[in-house]
Amino acid sequence: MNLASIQAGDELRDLYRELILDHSRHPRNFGKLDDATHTAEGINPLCGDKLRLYLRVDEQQVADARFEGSGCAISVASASLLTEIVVGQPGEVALDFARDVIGRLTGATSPRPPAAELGKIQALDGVREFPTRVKCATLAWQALNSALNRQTTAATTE
Amino acid sequence: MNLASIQAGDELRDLYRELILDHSRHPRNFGKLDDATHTAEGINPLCGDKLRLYLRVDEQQVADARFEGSGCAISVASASLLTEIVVGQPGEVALDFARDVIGRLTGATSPRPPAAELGKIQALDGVREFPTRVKCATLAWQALNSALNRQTTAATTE
Amino acid sequence: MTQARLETDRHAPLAALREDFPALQQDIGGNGLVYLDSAASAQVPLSVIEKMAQYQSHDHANVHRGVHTLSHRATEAYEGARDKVQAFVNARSRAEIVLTSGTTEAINLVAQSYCRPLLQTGDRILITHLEHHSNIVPWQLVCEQTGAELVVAPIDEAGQVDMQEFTRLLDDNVRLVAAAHVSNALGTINPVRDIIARSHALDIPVLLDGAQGVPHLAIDVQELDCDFYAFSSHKMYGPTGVGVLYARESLLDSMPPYQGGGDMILEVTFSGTTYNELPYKFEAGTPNISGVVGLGAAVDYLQAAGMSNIAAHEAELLDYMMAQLANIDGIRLYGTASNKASVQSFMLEDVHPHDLGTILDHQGVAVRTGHHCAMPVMQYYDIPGTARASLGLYNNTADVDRLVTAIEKAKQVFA
Amino acid sequence: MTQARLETDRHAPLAALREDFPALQQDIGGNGLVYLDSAASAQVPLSVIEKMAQYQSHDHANVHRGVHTLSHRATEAYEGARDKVQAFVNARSRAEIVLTSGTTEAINLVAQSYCRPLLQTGDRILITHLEHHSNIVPWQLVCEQTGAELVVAPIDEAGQVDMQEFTRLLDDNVRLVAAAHVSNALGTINPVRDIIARSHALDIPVLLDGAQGVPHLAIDVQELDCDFYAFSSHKMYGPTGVGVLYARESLLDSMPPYQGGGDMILEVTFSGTTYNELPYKFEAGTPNISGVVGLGAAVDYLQAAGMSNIAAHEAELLDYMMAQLANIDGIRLYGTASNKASVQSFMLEDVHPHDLGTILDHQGVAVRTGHHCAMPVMQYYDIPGTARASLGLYNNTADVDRLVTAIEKAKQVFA
Ligand SMILES: Cc1ncc(COP(=O)(O)O)c(C=O)c1O
Ligand SMILES: Cc1ncc(COP(=O)(O)O)c(C=O)c1O
Repeated sequence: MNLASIQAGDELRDLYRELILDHSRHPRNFGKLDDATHTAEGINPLCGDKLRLYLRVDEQQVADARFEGSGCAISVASASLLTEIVVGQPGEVALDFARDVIGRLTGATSPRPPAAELGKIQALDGVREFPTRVKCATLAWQALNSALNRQTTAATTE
Repeated sequence: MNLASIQAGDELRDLYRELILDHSRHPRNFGKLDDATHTAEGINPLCGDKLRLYLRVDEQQVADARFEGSGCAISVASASLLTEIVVGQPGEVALDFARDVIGRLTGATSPRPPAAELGKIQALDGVREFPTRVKCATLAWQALNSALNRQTTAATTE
Repeated sequence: MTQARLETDRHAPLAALREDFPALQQDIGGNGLVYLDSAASAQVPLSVIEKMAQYQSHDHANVHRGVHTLSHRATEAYEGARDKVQAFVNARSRAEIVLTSGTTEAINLVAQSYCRPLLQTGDRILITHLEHHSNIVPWQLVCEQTGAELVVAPIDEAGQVDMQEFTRLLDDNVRLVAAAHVSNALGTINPVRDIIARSHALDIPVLLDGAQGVPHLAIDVQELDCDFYAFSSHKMYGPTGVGVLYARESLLDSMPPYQGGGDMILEVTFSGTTYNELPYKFEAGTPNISGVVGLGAAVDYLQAAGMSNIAAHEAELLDYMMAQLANIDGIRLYGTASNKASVQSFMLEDVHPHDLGTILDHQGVAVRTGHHCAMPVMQYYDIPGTARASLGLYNNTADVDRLVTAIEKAKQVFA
Repeated sequence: MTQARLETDRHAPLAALREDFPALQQDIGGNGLVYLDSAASAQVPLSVIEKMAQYQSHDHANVHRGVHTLSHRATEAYEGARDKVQAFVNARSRAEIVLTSGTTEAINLVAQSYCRPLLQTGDRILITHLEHHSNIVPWQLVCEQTGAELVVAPIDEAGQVDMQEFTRLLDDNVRLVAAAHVSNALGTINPVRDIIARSHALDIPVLLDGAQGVPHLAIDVQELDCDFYAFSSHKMYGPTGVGVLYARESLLDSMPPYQGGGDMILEVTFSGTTYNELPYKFEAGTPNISGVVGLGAAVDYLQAAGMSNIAAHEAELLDYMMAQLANIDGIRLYGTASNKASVQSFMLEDVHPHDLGTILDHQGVAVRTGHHCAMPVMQYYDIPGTARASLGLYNNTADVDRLVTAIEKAKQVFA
């Protein structure tokens, strides 16, 4: 049995970076937003991740963002990062961000350096080596997309 | 392509002996028996053979036997032979015949020479080389068994 | 196959594919096997057999619910096959491709999930007289369950649906039309575009039983404009135990699930259950993963061969076979429609089809005999059954010649 | 496997069987695969893979309706597998072995064909809280269709059915009891003899979901005295797409067919249809012939290994695994019933099961994570899911040791 690769500082560390662990343990903007104007649920039926994203959009601008629910470290950290990133952005820009992040993580678009406001999202890049986990990382961003498009159904990542 | 074995005087001739072809073309005792005391249907769902056997049993003796229906040469010839063989036999003996013939054709019992009254049945021996056709040859005999045991359901050979 | 035989065949590139089918390389009773029973089930090319074995040897795990590597590989293989099927029949989206255990289950699914909640006394289902039992009995069952009525468009002597009568029967009480694309007993290609156009004019959806369509014709469900299309993997050179229901997404959306179980749900609680999105809502339980992987490989195989090549080859060979059979004294052909595919049913005077089948088999020629699960067709012609020779992409004129020789031998035996 | 590893294993003769499974001979991410996900789907031995390939290469044709040689061989292979299954579970007759596409279809068949015609408002179906979705949703569907009610016997912290509550709920309104033989999420072996005895005392039939029973315990349906027993080929080292419904002949006789189609009929006319005899009445359409042949080979394999050997080996290994896992700091075990088979669910403090699954997979250890299609169990413990290690006949103590090492690594990553 070759345990060498198990010991190596490795893709696992790259997936579970400090920033990700921190956000998953101490999610920012966690909880319900009572005066939300937009909301959507993200469900990953494969692993049971289930998040609800709340947004308050004022004059086309995301004025506040929160989420609740439960999920793995990746999906919670991704949602937490999302809430930090989108607040203050015009709705249109937030939608662009959703598209960029989903493209980046699924490998659909090349991983060029993201917009400055999206910089932190590079912490999730490690997920590209873990195809089964990409859906966790994109879940909240799918929900963002649904919420801003006022789709009422739950977003699923399957 | 080797057509040698096709030309050979062969198992086919053994299956379709003169006696079988004759009985299939000119089935004996074909038709309904209006004063039947026992009757049973034999169905071979695999090929569509469908026969109804009629018996008149008088004082424990098979006084008359007829059959109707349609089927392949083997099943018709077998039914025709059956009607010739069982008439005049005590019911018990007819049941023994059914068991003997079925055993003989399915290979369940060794093909020792049959009872004298059953002699003609050796004409069906060729069927032993054609496993898909054994059911055709035994169909009428299954029906005989059902009729004498007064089973009301159709006998099937599947 | 020898070079000599290759050259006698008019589609040499296709004829070479015969080598890909291990089962066709064997002798039966001392003669090379001539397989003329593809309408019952086609032989399987080595690439399909190997793909399934490789999946089972290397990539197998349960799909959809695992993060580990094998589960991921299995899911990719399974869902990848769905994508292949989608492209093959040109469905709009993968949500429209429901994987079933066969044509039969696909049709039962439509009967129970689409029709049963809808049907009331006075409603009708319209089928044709040339249907396979799998496109009759599910409708009989649901009619019995709901009080609806099954009505049947008649056929003519050639084995063609009487479109005048069909049109007369097609009225506002009809809730669904279900018709074979191609008849397995007679080979008739139904006028499906006409059937669909007339039905849609009255807003009546149409199910096509494509079990005999997909192996022989290039299928484009959008161009056909059908509402449901059902077919089986094992008739198109894939494994048994797999089939496909194509259905319009809007119809699937409106239908309750057929079976309950794992994978078809989003959330289960004892107070209520939320169903999964399409197509998963209709795929309860662990699917036939290795079988679906095999179906994907069969689609690859067919696309490499080219459906239009296959159709052209088989059409030409069917013409040849019909002509050769018609030449035999004492033979009667059943199924002489002007538009046909793959299949020829026949009877030899005085010889029961079952006896004929045995005699042909003894010479290495495999044909199907009996009612071909289409008893109403046999009742129409008032015969117990037929012998049926059906063609696959691997057959050639030499096969037909062997069939003819074998029939002549049968005539001698019964002379 | 090296000789050294063989010797660490306490059932050397069984341990050697590991070599029979090609999938287990591979590396995942540089480490030998440790497959601890057999409860989701077992790996397939070479003998099964080869038997299926050989069938497809040499003997395939459609079953039941042909006189030609291949059709005969296929029918013998298919029906021969049924006989093997009959002997394996000791059914009284082959008529009691209905071949389905899996456990899920088998349970849906009972819900629709046995229960649906019978159930009325006020009637009840009694299940337990530890069931798999496949033994919940079919009953929810049929209850919705009929107005009957689904009632659920609760479980305790160890994951055992509360038999006192079960008995209280078991009254004259219950039309069927449906319970897992072995829980796939918790490993609990239900007290099925007790469940059956109490139910039969009130003349209530019992369905056992044996998906996790058959692979791990010697099953004798006559001795169990259950009325229905459902199981899946792919959990018992056979292929996907095949399952079995054992049912008492008298029950099957009284039930209408489930699906309509080819093979399940004796005679079809448009004025009415006569169904075929058992078990064919319940097998509509072309069956999964190659899959059933594979199931037959899996039965052969299990019988050669010996079900009591397998049960003993796995029981010992499960004890070892539970003890090793319990030693890990910060772990919590779910499913600690006194009578268990094969499965251990667990959570590592602060680590979501999905993350844990990824980290184990990265080290070549395949476990399942999530709700295991038993969401009500997760709701009971108020957790999103678990990681689950499940054992097959091929696992050994070295596998368990690798699992433990991998969990320690996960703790480091999350430290
Ligand atoms: C206990 C139990 N019941 C039912 C099932 C359903 O079996 P299948 O998915 O093979 O139909 C499973 C496995 O998934 C199971 O573990
Ligand atoms: C026209 C037609 N429809 C339906 C079926 C049923 O297909 P399956 O038996 O694969 O479910 C068949 C083949 O048997 C067929 O030829």
